[in-house]
Amino acid sequence: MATIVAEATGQAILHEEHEQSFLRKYIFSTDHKVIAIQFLIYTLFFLMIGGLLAMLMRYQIAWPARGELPLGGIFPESMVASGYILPEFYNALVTMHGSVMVFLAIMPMLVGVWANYLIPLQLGTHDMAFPRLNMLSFWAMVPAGILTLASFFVVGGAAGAGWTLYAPLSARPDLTGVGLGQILWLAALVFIGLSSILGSVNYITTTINMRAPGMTWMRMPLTIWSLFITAILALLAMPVLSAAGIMLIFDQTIGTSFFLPEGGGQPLLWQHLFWFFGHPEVYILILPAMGFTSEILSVGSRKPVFGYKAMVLALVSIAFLGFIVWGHHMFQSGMNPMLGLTFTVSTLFIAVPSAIKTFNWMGTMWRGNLQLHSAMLFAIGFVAMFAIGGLSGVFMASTPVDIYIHDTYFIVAHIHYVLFGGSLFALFGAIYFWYPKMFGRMMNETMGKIHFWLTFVFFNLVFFPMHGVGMVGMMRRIYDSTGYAHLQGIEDTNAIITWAAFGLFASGFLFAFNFFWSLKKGRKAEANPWNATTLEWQTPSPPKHGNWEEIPVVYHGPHEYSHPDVEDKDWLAQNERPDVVSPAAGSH
Amino acid sequence: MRSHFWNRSAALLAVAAMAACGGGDGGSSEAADDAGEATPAAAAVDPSTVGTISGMANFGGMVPTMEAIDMSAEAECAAGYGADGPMAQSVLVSEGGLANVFVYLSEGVSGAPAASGAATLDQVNCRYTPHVLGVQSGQDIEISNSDNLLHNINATPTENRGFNISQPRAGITSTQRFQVAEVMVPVRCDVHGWMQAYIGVVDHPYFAVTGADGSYSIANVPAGDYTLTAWHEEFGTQTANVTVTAGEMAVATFDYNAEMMGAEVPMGDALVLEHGTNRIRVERTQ
Amino acid sequence: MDWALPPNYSTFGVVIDQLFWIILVITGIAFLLVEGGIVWFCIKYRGREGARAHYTHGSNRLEIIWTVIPAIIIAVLGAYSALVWDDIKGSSNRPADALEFLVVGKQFEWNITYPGVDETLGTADDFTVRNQFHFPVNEDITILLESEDVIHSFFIPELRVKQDAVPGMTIPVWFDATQTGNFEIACAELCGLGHYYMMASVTVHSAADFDAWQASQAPAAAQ
Amino acid sequence: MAHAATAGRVPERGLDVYTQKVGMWVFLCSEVMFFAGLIGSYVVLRFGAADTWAEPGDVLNVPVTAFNTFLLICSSVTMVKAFAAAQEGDQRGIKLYLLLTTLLGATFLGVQVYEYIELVLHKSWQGSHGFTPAAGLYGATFFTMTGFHGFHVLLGVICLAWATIRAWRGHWGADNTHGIEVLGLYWHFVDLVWIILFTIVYLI
Amino acid sequence: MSEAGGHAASAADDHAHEHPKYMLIWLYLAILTILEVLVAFLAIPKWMIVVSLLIMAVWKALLVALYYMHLKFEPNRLRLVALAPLPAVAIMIIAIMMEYV
Repeated sequence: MATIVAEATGQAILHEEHEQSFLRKYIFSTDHKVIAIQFLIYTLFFLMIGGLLAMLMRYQIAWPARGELPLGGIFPESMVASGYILPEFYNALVTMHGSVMVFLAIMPMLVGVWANYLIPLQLGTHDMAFPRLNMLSFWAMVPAGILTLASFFVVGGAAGAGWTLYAPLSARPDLTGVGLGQILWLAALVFIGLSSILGSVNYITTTINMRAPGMTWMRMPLTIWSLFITAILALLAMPVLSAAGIMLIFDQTIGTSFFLPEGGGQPLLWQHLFWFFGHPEVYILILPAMGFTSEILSVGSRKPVFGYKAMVLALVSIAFLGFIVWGHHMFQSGMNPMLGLTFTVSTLFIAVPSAIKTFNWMGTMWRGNLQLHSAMLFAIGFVAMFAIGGLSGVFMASTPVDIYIHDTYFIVAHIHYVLFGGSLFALFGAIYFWYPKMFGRMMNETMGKIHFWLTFVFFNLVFFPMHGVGMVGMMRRIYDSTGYAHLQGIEDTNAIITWAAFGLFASGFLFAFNFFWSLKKGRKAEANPWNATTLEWQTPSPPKHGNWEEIPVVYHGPHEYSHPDVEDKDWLAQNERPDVVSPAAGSH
Repeated sequence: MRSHFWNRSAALLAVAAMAACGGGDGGSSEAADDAGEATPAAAAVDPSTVGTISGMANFGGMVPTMEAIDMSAEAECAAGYGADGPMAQSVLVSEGGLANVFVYLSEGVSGAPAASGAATLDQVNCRYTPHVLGVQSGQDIEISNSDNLLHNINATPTENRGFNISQPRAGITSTQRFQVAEVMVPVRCDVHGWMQAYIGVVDHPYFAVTGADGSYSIANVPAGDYTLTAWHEEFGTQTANVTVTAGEMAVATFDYNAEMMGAEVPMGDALVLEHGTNRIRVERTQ
Repeated sequence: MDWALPPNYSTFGVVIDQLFWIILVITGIAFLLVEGGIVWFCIKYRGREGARAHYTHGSNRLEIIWTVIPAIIIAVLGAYSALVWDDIKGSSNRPADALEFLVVGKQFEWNITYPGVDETLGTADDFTVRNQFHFPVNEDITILLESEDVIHSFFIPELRVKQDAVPGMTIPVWFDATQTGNFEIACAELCGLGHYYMMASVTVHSAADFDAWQASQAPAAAQ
Repeated sequence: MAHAATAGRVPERGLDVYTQKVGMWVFLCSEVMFFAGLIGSYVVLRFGAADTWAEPGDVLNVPVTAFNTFLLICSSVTMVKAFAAAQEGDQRGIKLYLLLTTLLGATFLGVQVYEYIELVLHKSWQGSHGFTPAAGLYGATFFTMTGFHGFHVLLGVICLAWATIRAWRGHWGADNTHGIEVLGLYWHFVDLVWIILFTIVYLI
Repeated sequence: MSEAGGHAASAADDHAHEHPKYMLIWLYLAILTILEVLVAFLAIPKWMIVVSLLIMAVWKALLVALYYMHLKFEPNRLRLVALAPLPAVAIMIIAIMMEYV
């Protein structure tokens, strides 16, 4: 019965296409593909904003005594005075760089863009389970973005208590001079939570109940697996952040004292709630990237994913472990040391599934026929950079070492290797890879390769030295390190990092140029430019409203490349009928 | 203790309202315009209708000894003081006169010229100069830093909107304003626990702060009967009635002695100086 | 451009540094293995006309190998880390007769209260000094860490000591310096606009020098 | 294995229930976590400062709230009755029970508003006049938890009112019960949360 | 993968079961509520009150979930979804409470 409804909806959707107004088609659209593109534009914009904040920050770190901020005059006196970035503005930069990147750029780009775009297409359904909720999940992000941008221009400036919003600093305006800015950011966070929960409900329901016939759990592309697991994490973690955020807003505004010790509240409670959300959030930010990488590596290597089941198991166990390791962010926080012991062990064990995944990616490349196009380069870059990020994580998982490196630049290096070298590399890869499906044109390969190499080199120049700076002992979120005796001698490193960061930011514009230039001038893409097997490539580029004339039937696993029984080509689409190709090919 | 909930809500609304009305008024660009408008009003004083109030804050008896301030961690500041080193400034007596008494007309003023010019608050050798400052509501306060190190300026009024800004290097300035009369607004630097200043905000220009010798003078006061209030950070407030006659000088004197130490001092948030540590602890009141 | 841990001056620092280098070696090997493998594969298996990839869905034996080996390494590392951690922070290992100091963080100062000549806190001869931490070498030191306003983090890089100071809590931290020297306390947790400026000097004295310094502070304490 | 699928294009086996119901259950999972965050904080804060809590009945009005709890339980039974009526195509039953549920929900809200007003205006707590969210952790947790529950009831009442209007238009019937069932799931969940809240906030 | 077949039949039909005894459950809930209020004011040790109240609360919650929310009559797969967040809830509360151990 449900099927009939689905089919009927599909027909209705196909019909609707011709009758929609511009507003319904492009602005308040319920088509998952349009919503994904809206998310893409939105997140690319905030990626740029986040990068810009980082550039200002890097200028200050490299030349704390120089002042003379280029274009410093355009900032109000409360941000930049006499060419000097003021410490309160620096704190706002630190805070909002982290917040914007995590909540408004990377997370919605991973989930909002790709879960929306890929889940119905790769599962073979007409649209999401709840298209109108889907639309709402985008439009809930809009006020979040507006509130965030507005918070810079209110009295007292934007939030300055770090993206982790540790109370009481975030709860008492008299201690920071930031009042409204903090509240606006928390309100934005509540909207983001709403968007994320609505999205997750959709992704989970669609994945569970609307897979095309034959699309069994073990035939789902790893992208879908990772997005599905991610949605579960978001579903269970985001509401806790919303609850905590609302309590923090109450502390700020109506005189409660949940996190204020002078009223009996507990600052550590905030940290527990935040990191109970925060650690799953870390996996929300990396799991989809792992999925894209698996997908692109498999297509680019012309090989099935090595150890598909192990990959799925690793995903599931990472997600599960993700809920029992949050305390490792709090080893030095005054938390009961006994809890520290438990969290050390659970944290270290996350290294195991991560190692499994890395080795399986290498296994996928092994004896492959590597097509080193831009998307593939970024996917390989992801594996290489994620390995570094994962390995540096072992240092901080070991509690005694964490005593020293906690809250130093070592942590900053680690998080950026995972979030930039990891998530963002995979995201660039995903954009190069699925761009032809989204817009019907290929992105320019030459520019793509230049973009990759610039990004790769500058990225490592920026973040690898940070390990060293962290070893020396440079604390995070330090406005001026030159006053400390133990930090003498790292000024040159900091200057190099900053120059490289400028380069990294600039190379982002090459990508942006390629992105928009290719919309008009890119080579026309056929339906399946990469000779890929998953369902989204078996429909026109870009797919019509409703995706399919008729729901496809799935006969094979997701990554059947170079199958020995298929001779005329090296791939076997998931919906190719086995009797048409070869009887043996359908066995897996 | 937590019942300031409604106050804070009101403050929040006020902040929100200010923000809604174009907020962000920390910028100095508007300051010049305000000063320009204010000047004609100040110039319009007719000498034939105004008089002067002047007098002394006298201190009798044993002068309490001021504690030494440990500035050793800020060599640059400590170098600015003589052999005795820096001392606390809460009671400064010179030849029987008590400095830093804020004297202002608290009753009887009807109508006043708008604020003109800017008051200045400088930070020199890890101290506020002046220690006690009077301003008119709405008047620009130009805060500047003469030390080449970090100071933050944390004003914690109860009626006005507070601010907490920093000036990491010498030469950085910031212009702030208080819109509502409030005696006194405490100002502190969180980096240097001993740094404390007080800003008296009144609705008119008839106020003064006693100088090192304890004398003060308020000029251009329209003829009439007034109540004069004197505020001191350790000795609380005293009042006196004065009658100002055009073209003449009225005299009002305030007497202080060591026994008055610890009197109730009207203030926004009560500041408790922990003796021996040079630390100021803010007690959130109401 | 000297990327190294600062010289170590404390007993705990020895094990922490040792653990750091052990992990660096292990992860270094893994790093070379992975990155080397990736580069090698990229060169060896780069796409050629007419080439065809090897069709495989994986190998259970390999999966088990690269699950078990990291798991064993991790388990050993975890057990060792847990032991060291308990040694350093476990409340049962707090030295009984340590010299105690009270350290209170506030925006943006460290105020250190000394126990005075009677070596106990909470007595009349206690005295408080701003931003100066003096203590004797080769003696168990316990600080009681508090905060007045927001969360700060007490960090002395050379002693490998770091602990957040949380308002509303008193957190004991103990260490033992092995050499005399001059260092700094840094604040490692964002605590507001003066965070970067929240530093205090640390002086590790010989026992005699410490007594002398304490005596020189006594007049101030008498007030 | 490619058999059954080809003919009817039946999606892969999911949870064996219709999509809207899956969606509501998934959404309720996130609601569980939201209230777990609030209740968890409450438990922890109360353990940390047990002496700042009043004995049950000292500040909060237990009889009135017990009556309110009873109202919510009644609204749950009318809700399932509405669903049962829909399954049987009993139009009169659908209208009657949906209307009753809406009214009971609205009454619950009314009583809660009355309770809040009484607390804020007429109770004194720890020396200060009025029991407000600023009245210590007790007041803060009380108003936050019951407030958010009340907010959920409000949303439920709005949806119920809308469903009732549709009932009068003959929207529901034996062939159209999903909406009522899904709304019912939400409504029972709100009831369930209240059962927990009533116990831990008012009685313990 | 063999799950693909034969699931059309398993699509739960709304009429698959008789209506549970809704009024009986309602009576249960009402009585338990009254009992709860009575127990709360009994002159017995606090811990006994707390334990018995919690048991009754969970009992009531289960009644609502099983009968009114039909979990008793739903397929196991759906019950799994309903139970999914509970481990997370337990872990969160237990771990935070360990601060007091």
